[in-house]
Amino acid sequence: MMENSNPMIKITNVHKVFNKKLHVLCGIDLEVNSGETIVILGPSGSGKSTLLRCINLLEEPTAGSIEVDGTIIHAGENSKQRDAQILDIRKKTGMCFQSFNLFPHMTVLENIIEGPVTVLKQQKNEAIPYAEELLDWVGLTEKRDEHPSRLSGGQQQRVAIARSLAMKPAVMLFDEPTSALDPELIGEVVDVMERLAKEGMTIIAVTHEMHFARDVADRVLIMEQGVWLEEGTPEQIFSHPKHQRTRQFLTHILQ
Amino acid sequence: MMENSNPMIKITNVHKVFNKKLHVLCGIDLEVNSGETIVILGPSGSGKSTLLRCINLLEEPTAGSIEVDGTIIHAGENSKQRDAQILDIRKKTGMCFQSFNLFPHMTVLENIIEGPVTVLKQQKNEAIPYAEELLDWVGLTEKRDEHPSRLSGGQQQRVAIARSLAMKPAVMLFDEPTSALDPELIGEVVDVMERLAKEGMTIIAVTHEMHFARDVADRVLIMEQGVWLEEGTPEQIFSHPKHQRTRQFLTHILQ
Amino acid sequence: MENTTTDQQTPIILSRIPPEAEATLHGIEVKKTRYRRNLIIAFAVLITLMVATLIIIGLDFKFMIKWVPFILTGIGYTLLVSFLAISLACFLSVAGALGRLSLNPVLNSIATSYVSLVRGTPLLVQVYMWYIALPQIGKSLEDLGITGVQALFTLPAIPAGILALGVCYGAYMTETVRAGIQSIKIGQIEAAKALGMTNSQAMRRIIFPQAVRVIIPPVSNEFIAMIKDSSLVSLMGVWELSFRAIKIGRRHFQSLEMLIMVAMIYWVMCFILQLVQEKIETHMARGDRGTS
Amino acid sequence: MENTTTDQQTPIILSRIPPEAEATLHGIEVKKTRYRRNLIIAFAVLITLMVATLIIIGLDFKFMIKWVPFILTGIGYTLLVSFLAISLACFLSVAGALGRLSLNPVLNSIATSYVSLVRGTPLLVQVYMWYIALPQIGKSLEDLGITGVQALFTLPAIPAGILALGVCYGAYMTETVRAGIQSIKIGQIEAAKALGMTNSQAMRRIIFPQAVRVIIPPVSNEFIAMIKDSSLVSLMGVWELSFRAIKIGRRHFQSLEMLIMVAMIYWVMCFILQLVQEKIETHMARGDRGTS
Amino acid sequence: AGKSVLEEILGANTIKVSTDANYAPQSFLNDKGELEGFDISVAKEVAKRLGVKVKFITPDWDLITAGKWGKRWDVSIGSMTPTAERKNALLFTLPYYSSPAQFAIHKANTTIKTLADLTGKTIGVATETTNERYLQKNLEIEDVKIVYQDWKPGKIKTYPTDANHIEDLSLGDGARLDAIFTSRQTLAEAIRSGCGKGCPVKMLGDPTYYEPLSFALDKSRPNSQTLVDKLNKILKSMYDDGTLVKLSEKFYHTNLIPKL
Ligand SMILES: Nc1ncnc2c1ncn2[C@@H]1O[C@H](COP(=O)(O)OP(=O)(O)OP(=O)(O)O)[C@@H](O)[C@H]1O
Ligand SMILES: Nc1ncnc2c1ncn2[C@@H]1O[C@H](COP(=O)(O)OP(=O)(O)OP(=O)(O)O)[C@@H](O)[C@H]1O
Ligand SMILES: [Mg+2]
Ligand SMILES: [Mg+2]
Repeated sequence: MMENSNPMIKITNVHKVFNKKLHVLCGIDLEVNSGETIVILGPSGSGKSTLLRCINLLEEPTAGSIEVDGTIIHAGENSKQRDAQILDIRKKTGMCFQSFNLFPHMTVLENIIEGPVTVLKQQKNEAIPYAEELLDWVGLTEKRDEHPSRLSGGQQQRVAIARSLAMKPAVMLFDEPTSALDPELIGEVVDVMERLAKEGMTIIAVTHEMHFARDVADRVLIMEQGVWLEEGTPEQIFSHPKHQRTRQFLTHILQ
Repeated sequence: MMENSNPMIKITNVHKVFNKKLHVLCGIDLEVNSGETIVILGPSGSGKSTLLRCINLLEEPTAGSIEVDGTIIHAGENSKQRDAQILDIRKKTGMCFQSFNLFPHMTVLENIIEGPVTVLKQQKNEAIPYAEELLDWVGLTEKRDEHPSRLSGGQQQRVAIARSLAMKPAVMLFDEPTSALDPELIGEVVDVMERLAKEGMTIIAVTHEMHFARDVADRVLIMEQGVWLEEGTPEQIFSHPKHQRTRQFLTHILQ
Repeated sequence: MENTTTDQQTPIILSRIPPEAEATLHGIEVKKTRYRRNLIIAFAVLITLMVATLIIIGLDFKFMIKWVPFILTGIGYTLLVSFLAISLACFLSVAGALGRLSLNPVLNSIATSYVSLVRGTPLLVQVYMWYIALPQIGKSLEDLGITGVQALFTLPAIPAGILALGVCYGAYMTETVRAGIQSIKIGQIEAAKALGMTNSQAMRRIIFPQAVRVIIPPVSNEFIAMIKDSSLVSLMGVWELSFRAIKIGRRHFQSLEMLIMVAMIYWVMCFILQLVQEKIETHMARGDRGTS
Repeated sequence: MENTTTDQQTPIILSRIPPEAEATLHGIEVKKTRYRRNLIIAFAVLITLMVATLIIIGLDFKFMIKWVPFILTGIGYTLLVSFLAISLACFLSVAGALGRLSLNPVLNSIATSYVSLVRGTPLLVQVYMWYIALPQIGKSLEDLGITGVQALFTLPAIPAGILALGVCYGAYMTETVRAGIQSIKIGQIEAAKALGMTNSQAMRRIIFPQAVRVIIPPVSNEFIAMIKDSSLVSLMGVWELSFRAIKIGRRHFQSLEMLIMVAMIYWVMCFILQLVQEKIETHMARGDRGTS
Repeated sequence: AGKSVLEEILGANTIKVSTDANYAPQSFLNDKGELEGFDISVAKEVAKRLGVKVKFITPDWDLITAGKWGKRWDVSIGSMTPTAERKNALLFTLPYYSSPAQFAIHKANTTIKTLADLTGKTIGVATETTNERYLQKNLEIEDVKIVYQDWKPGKIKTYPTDANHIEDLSLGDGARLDAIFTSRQTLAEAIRSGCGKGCPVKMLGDPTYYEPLSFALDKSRPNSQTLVDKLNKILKSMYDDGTLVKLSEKFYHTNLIPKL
């Protein structure tokens, strides 16, 4: 596997302990290069979401360091610029949640320009053209002035992606973006993710969508009990898994 | 297809109109023989849940009649025994919901004996042995005294099935029993459903679990916009669908 | 059954509602109308009974009607005090809720003490504190050499009443606002943070606008309650509704009549406010569904 | 990174927490302890300030202390009235909520009128109605030939107070209970119905036991509020806390001292009740997670 | 049903007397927390002469003024002035004493020396008392000639009860009030033992009028007249044997009992 002197994301020996006892991440390392698409698989409770949330510091890692696009945060450090650094990393990372989490009191367009206007201090009329471009890109131009509650789950997730992209992030994180969706709506969201990957976005996705993992991902990692069980190209993982447990897990998932 | 003089369930020309306008079921007919396993497929919003809910009269049909195991209810009729008849049909039909709907304030065992004790007026100590048998059958003997919130989704759904079975129903209805479950937990629920079918229960299931539809069902029906689009054996439906729309829909579902 | 609809090529078009179904739908409509009619009859009977009771008690209606205009003159004070007090309470409750949720020990303890003290003592006592105790504090400060404080602290009755009511309701509403803020799903806060918002940006832009919808119904309940509690300023001699009613009642030894009258006035006010409240709530609910 | 853990054969065993992590965890602990300490300091400063204020006002503490035992004697009445009234209110609120949710027009309109009337009129007026108006109704009935009614309807002060408070709080709590019942997810009712339960079985066995958990916190808030409102029975000459404090205050023209004292007594009572309430709530929350 | 109130009292062997225990020295809680005062003693004496026990009921003044007492209490012995309006609802006995109405100012005040100096000042008074009606030049008491003052106060501030305005004046001269107007014996009690070490107020000028005070009965309760007659007879005997004067001296330190 590629060693890179300047990866987009560099996670070093990250531990996460909840409530003083629950050891969820046990020394995770991960490097992701610019433009790479990573898929993380693993049984429920293995710590996939926790890892994603550590990357944009929604959870503070208990030990280790996180580096995103040159900004580095060490666990347990108490420097003055730390808060600013955290915000900086968050601006550079877009995140899509399983439950979309659109802002229900705003229209679709307002959701998308919220980040640029409030966080990046852009003027509304500066922010709107790009927001419209993104809406067009996710295919929801005609929903511009609807409230999220009037959209289907798939449409909501696409708006959520556009909302993240409006911040022009360096990295996109997806945490099971399709698992709250009806089977027929999954396709439209995976499609958007695929186009995003093709356009060169750096992506880390936790998803059980086999099509995405097999055909779009550059690398697949399997997590179990807070450690990497196995990693490799989709070909390696799905066709020649090294581990007995990987094989077990995959048969589970692929029915 | 088999014509039977005395089917377990006989639905005749059922219509359901919501809010005076929304015509969700448009003249549905269905006969199910004792011991038959039926799977209903169809796009979101086509009326599958509404049909199941009409069968045990959680929704009152607007027109048509429902007959379950000899008890018949005609829409719009206002007879004196109607309420008793409705309760009668409900006692004869077990229903499993997508969201389990276990009673959170009761233990697993209390959930299961609730129906026999409250509805069938059995003594607690009469009801407990059978409840324990059922718990054993769904493989959850050791969870007997837990509260539902301590169980995984799959375990909850299995308890819900046991709860329905405790009423010794003639028919079991399943409304997407696995769609709220993590992929790894689906198997354990489908397994229970399969054993139930094997043991001769009459089953109507709305489910996207292809394995169940293909290998367990006796018949598969496709619903669209409140009417049957197509029906047949799994073999017919999955391998030689007659309708263009059926084919479209199935490719969607099977990725 | 196999051929029921499979030959139908366009099942997308909604089939027309069949006659049997029409009959059932009509039956439902008839039942609804009958229910509404019965409800109205029941209400009418109840109101008649109530009026009959008032007559049976032997109330002096002539006396009551004679004094209506005099008492209604006090409604201005009642509304003025209630309105200003609820405004103050809104302000204090937001500050209080932020304090209660704050990680700063000073703000947190101030907010907590405020809520505990005010909620734990009768409003009556608080009215006295603002009216009688505050000037005494002013006097003591003056004795310590700070001139002009006593005059400042010797509040007239109406400002003292507004402060007393506002501060008291602010404490109760603090808990409402806090609950409203906490009712916003954690996912919303995480989404805001993931965009890079600071805590205060997330509070202002995302949490608070959503919490307001949760808060408005209980707050309008509080306002309705305050209309009635504002009668406490009569203790300080403000000639509002209750004061006038009690005064006339005392003079003629017909307090019961006057109190029933003033109760009816309050009831009508509350009733109107409740209608307004329902309007606001349905309006907001509509916004929720996004049809703007 | 590729070989970090793939050679680890038993990832199921929780690895030990590494030293760096220990340090971070320790740091979090230290912060928490420091925060708690600061909070205690802040509270201590606040309490000192409050006491200082009371001293500055020039309160006559000797006078206050002298009368403490006499006033505390009234606590029995306060608790008796509050406790019986809240019991009545609980009963009425359950009946009221069922009425409000009922499809029977008579029950529904009675419950609706009850809530509207009682919530729309001041508690004070209701006290008058029970104390003064009810005997009048008795008298009128007696005039109509039903003997013995007047004596029956001429309630002593304490029963009248309990009725007034219980009926009033019952109306407010009706809405709480109704909200609690409506908060139970529709799925629960459907599951109960699917088992073949009648509406009343579903209500008794499934909905109500769950609603109770939602209802208990607001109801205990109401109880705390009632402790304070029970002072209204002093109007009818029940020698409870406020009655004693007010009379002594007036007699010596030192109302402020007496009011502050009685406020402190109420506050302590409320504080204790709040602690009890929190205990109950955490206890219930534990049950929720199923660790019984 | 035809029993007179007097017969009912004798039958029950108890007379129920309402009194508002808010007014020292008429009716108040003493240092033992028991009811005491001029009204209380008079009531006890009346009961003794009726040959029945006395039961005191201590409702708030506003409940007493609600009228419609029914059988809650038989008579109010609470220093009530028989004004014209009250006579519509109540029956009054003969007066049992008379009370002087008195202005007072803050102790520290040196500028107000006569009643006329109160021109334009803020005066505190309890609502719906004869004192308030007097200031409004709207007081009517049968058999009493009222002479109004020829100066005008600036602002009349009404309070729920007397104790409120006395406490308010005690805050300081001119803080909220310049003067107050109430009964002389209430003022005397405040100056003697109020506000910890005596309220800082002083009386101003002479009493402006004397008001008679009577027992009151509910007019709407049938067959009350015999009780009124009986009470009048008892009052006369208490006048005659000096009991009232003795009680007046005990509680008011002066004789407020008029010649019949
Ligand atoms: N805030 C928290 N406090 C305590 N424990 C937590 C917290 N968040 C997660 N956990 C625990 O950490 C473990 C890992 O959770 P995580 O959500 O990362 O798993 P996951 O791999 O994403 O699983 P899933 O596929 O179910 O989403 C679980 O045991 C979970 O209960
Ligand atoms: N109680 C109701 N009131 C009004 N409309 C309803 C109600 N229940 C269902 N509907 C409407 O009826 C239509 C069919 O709903 P139904 O739940 O039966 O579909 P479904 O086939 O089960 O879909 P899904 O796969 O999403 O569960 C939908 O348009 C839905 O909005
Ligand atoms: Mg997860
Ligand atoms: Mg459905």
